[in-house]
Amino acid sequence: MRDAVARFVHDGDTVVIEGFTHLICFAAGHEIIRQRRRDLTLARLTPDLIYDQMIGAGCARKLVFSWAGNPGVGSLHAFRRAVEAPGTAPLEIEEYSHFGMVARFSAGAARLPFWPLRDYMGTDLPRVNPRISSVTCPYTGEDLATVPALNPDVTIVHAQRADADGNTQIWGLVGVQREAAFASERVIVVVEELVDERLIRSDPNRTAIPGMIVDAVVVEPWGAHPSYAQGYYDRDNDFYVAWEDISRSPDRLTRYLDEFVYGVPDRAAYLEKQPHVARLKAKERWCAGVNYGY
Amino acid sequence: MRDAVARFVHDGDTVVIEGFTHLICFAAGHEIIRQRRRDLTLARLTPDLIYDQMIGAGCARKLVFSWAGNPGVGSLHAFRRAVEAPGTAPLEIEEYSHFGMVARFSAGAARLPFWPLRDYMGTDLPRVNPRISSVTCPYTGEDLATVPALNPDVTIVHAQRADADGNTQIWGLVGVQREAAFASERVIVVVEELVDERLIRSDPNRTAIPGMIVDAVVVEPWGAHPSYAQGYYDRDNDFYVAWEDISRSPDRLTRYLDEFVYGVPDRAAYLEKQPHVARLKAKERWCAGVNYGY
Amino acid sequence: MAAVAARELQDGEVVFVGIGLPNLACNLARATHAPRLVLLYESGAVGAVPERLPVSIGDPALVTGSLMVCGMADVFQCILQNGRIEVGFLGGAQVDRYGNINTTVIGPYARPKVRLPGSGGAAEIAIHARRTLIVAKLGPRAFPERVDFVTSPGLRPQGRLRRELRMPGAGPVKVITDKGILEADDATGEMVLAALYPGVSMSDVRAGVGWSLRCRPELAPVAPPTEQELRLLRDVLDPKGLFLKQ
Amino acid sequence: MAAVAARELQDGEVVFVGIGLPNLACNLARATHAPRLVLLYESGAVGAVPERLPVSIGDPALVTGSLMVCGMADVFQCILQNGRIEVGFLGGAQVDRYGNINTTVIGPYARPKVRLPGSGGAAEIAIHARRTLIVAKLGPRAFPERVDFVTSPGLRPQGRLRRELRMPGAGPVKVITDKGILEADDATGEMVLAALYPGVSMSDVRAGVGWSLRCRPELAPVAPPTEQELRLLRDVLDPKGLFLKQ
Repeated sequence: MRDAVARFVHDGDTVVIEGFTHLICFAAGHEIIRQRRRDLTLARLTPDLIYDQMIGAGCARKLVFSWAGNPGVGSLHAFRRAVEAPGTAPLEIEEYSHFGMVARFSAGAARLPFWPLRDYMGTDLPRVNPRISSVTCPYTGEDLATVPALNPDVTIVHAQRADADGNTQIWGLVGVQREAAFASERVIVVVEELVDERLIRSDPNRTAIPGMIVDAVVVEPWGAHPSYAQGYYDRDNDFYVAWEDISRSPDRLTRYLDEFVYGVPDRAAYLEKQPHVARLKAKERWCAGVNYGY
Repeated sequence: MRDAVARFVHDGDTVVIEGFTHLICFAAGHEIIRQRRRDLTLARLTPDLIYDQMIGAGCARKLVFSWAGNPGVGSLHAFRRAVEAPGTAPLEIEEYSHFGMVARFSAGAARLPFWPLRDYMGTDLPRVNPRISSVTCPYTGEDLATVPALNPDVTIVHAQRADADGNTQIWGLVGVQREAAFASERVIVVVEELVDERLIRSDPNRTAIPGMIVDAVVVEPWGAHPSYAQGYYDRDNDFYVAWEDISRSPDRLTRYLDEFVYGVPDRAAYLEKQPHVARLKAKERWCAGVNYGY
Repeated sequence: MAAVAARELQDGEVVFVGIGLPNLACNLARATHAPRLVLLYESGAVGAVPERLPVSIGDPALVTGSLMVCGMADVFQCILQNGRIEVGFLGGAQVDRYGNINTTVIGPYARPKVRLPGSGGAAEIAIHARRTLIVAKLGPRAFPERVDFVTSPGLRPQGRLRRELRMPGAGPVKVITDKGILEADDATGEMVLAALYPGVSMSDVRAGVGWSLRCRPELAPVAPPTEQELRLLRDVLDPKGLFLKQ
Repeated sequence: MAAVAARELQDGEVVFVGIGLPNLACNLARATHAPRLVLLYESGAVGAVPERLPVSIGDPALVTGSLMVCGMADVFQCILQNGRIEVGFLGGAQVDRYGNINTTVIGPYARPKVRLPGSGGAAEIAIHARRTLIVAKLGPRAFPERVDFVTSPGLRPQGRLRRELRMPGAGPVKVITDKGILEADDATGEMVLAALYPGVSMSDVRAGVGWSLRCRPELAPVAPPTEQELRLLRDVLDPKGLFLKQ
């Protein structure tokens, strides 16, 4: 992870760590904080705790998003402080709805400059975000909303498994990980398990991201904690609840980062400090395979 | 199948039987021929033998397509006759490239009136198909090609398995079946196996088409023959080769239809007449399952 | 509120579910009169049958045993924009006279007093779902005459008809509150009081609404939650009271 | 032709493969100098390792054991239009002086003498692949000065530079024929003779080209197929001679 971040994540980059609740790569976010990257444009549908931590750590210049809350709990207070009292640590924001962000990644993945969608009529969002525009259909003459493509410098995708070439398989919620990866100039895949190419090849319909677009594969078990990995471990909801309190106070946030991010060299050390996460290990609910013969 | 076609396929409809080489529902095509549907607009990337048969049987008024050949073998002669010597049985054509057809289904599935793509520069296709148009990007000012949405009246999708509500799972080549189904007003799913809802629910990432968009589920083992179903049976290449000769002669084509389509009441009878297809039964190449636990 | 919201759902409908009370309402409806309700979450889980109370719309319990998991591009393009969602649930910090919802910001956008999470999928649900149900507790701050920011458009966005703005869905047909039910007036698009919960007076409701609330000529009675509904909610669906306390 | 085409492929490249000779060439390259060549078929199979000679680009043998199977929307949007294809193979009934290809129609479009299959994915491969290789047998009808219909644009489509038309790929850099290799002239975009197979004379080639073919000042030698290449092609890759006979 250290090498992948050192090599592929630079100051000033547009960085995407995607994953909708599921498979959010906290391990990568922490490494970016540890390497003290600055002036990043952070883009994600739901900034979640990981971007709140990165904002709190001073990595971010700008946030591109569609829903900035602590899912099921409350607020992201580092984000709120930066927006509500911008004197201390100004944070530029660029705001869409989920559909708009999904469309931005879809356009990026297809290398089109824009994406059309039926959205935003009657909302105030285009008023505060001039990048939401419109286009006239050449067939019907009707106006459709548009959003511009989002092509990140680097996208980090957490997944259950990949082979050494980065052929990556994901199940459970898939969010916009595939679109974000295809839209990106560089892609880092972080996996729970590195597997033999033969396992990937035994079920090719399960592959979400082909190795041809992947620049680095990092093996980091439990790398999504306190987010989760279907089939591997559950979400650490207690930590999401605790974040409400930690993030409310800049001091407590700093102490958290000192202890769990700056204070550890890597993910293994982070996990050693909290053996109780073992309780989150997933139960077994295996599906059957299918026949690829002919 | 008889009821599903009687109820959901009408004279004059735009009909899509999709499947790229894989899972082409010949059973549905034959039933449409048997019920003597007329004036159909047939749309598909690759008309393949099934539309050649439907053209030969007089079902089609128009063909919308992107590659009209006998894959790996040669020509579709009923199609060629209708286009090269249109006096006898005129067939209107509307022609795209594969990307254009895929984009038309994508627009249809998203219920957008058009889809933008970087294509057709320097080709003669827009000259002969005025529906290929262009749009100006509101951000970059560049012109992009567009194709109009394709929203069929009815789409027929063959699949390995579905539950009684039409929740449908496909593996192997998936083509544009999902987009065509979502684009359609009505959807008929034809499956090799009807399975318990619990099997579908055991591996939800494998589901390609949700029951909420499906109007009828038909169980028709070997319903794709001479096309194939991964994990069930191989393509009957001998028949594809034989079609070159059958379709060359209107008489031979008529005799084929008389014997294998009009001459049988249903798919079971069609299969009884050719017991040798049993040789195509798939070998076993099962993949392992994955864990959906948490 | 959960029991009242559940009764609004018809068997077999496709519902875009939010977390919290909407989720409770949908699962209560599934357990009672609407066993074939299809629950769809913006995270991509379709036909979810959560074995525990999901704490977020991305909970793994929504995946295990669901009918389909698809990407979010499919959720928004092929399902929502495609017109397949019959009911959408929305809530918000502010709901106004015309059912506009604000989940973005209290105060000016550039200098917010309180920065809220933003739209998520709410803007497009409000536009595309065939009808939406708003669930919110009454209060003069929560129900101002005009919201500070229109995140999710209601019945007269920017003073115009939804049809003129080419919005496919009918918009918020009802607001289910903790004291009664508001309904959209067909002619004006204004939210008017349509039903009171047992033991609630009209002035209780008016005290929680920041505009001069009109009433239907006859208020419909609302039956209190049944024994079965209460048992399911308290013992089965939310035994820890995570969302019922709201 | 298959052996010569195989030598054009570099290890690790991503190749958009067509059926027939291109497929043979790619699998020959994989079996010899380019084991990490990634074969991609428009049907959606990525990293295919067919255990038998596929008879179509939708053959099940391309799926079993492949690295990924994706939908065709992904193939064309996220892979081809995304700029990920390094080499595309094209063939056609007619190839002209500037590498334009016709697979649509001989004669006028509305009244065809011969109706050919049409583009399939060829138009977009010709536009997007970083470079394309054309494989075709020489003959005056197959190599006219101008094709009857431009299905897949070459180096001077409609008399303009590819760059002016905003075409991302370099277009057809080589035409591999049964007698020699034509290459695109950098300055004019015209196909010129660059190499002759052993035992073939310049006039043999000129007889199979419908325009006055120019030559490079020095023709490169083409080594005949090696024993290993022939053995692989005849015994392993196409033992029934399905495509080699062409």
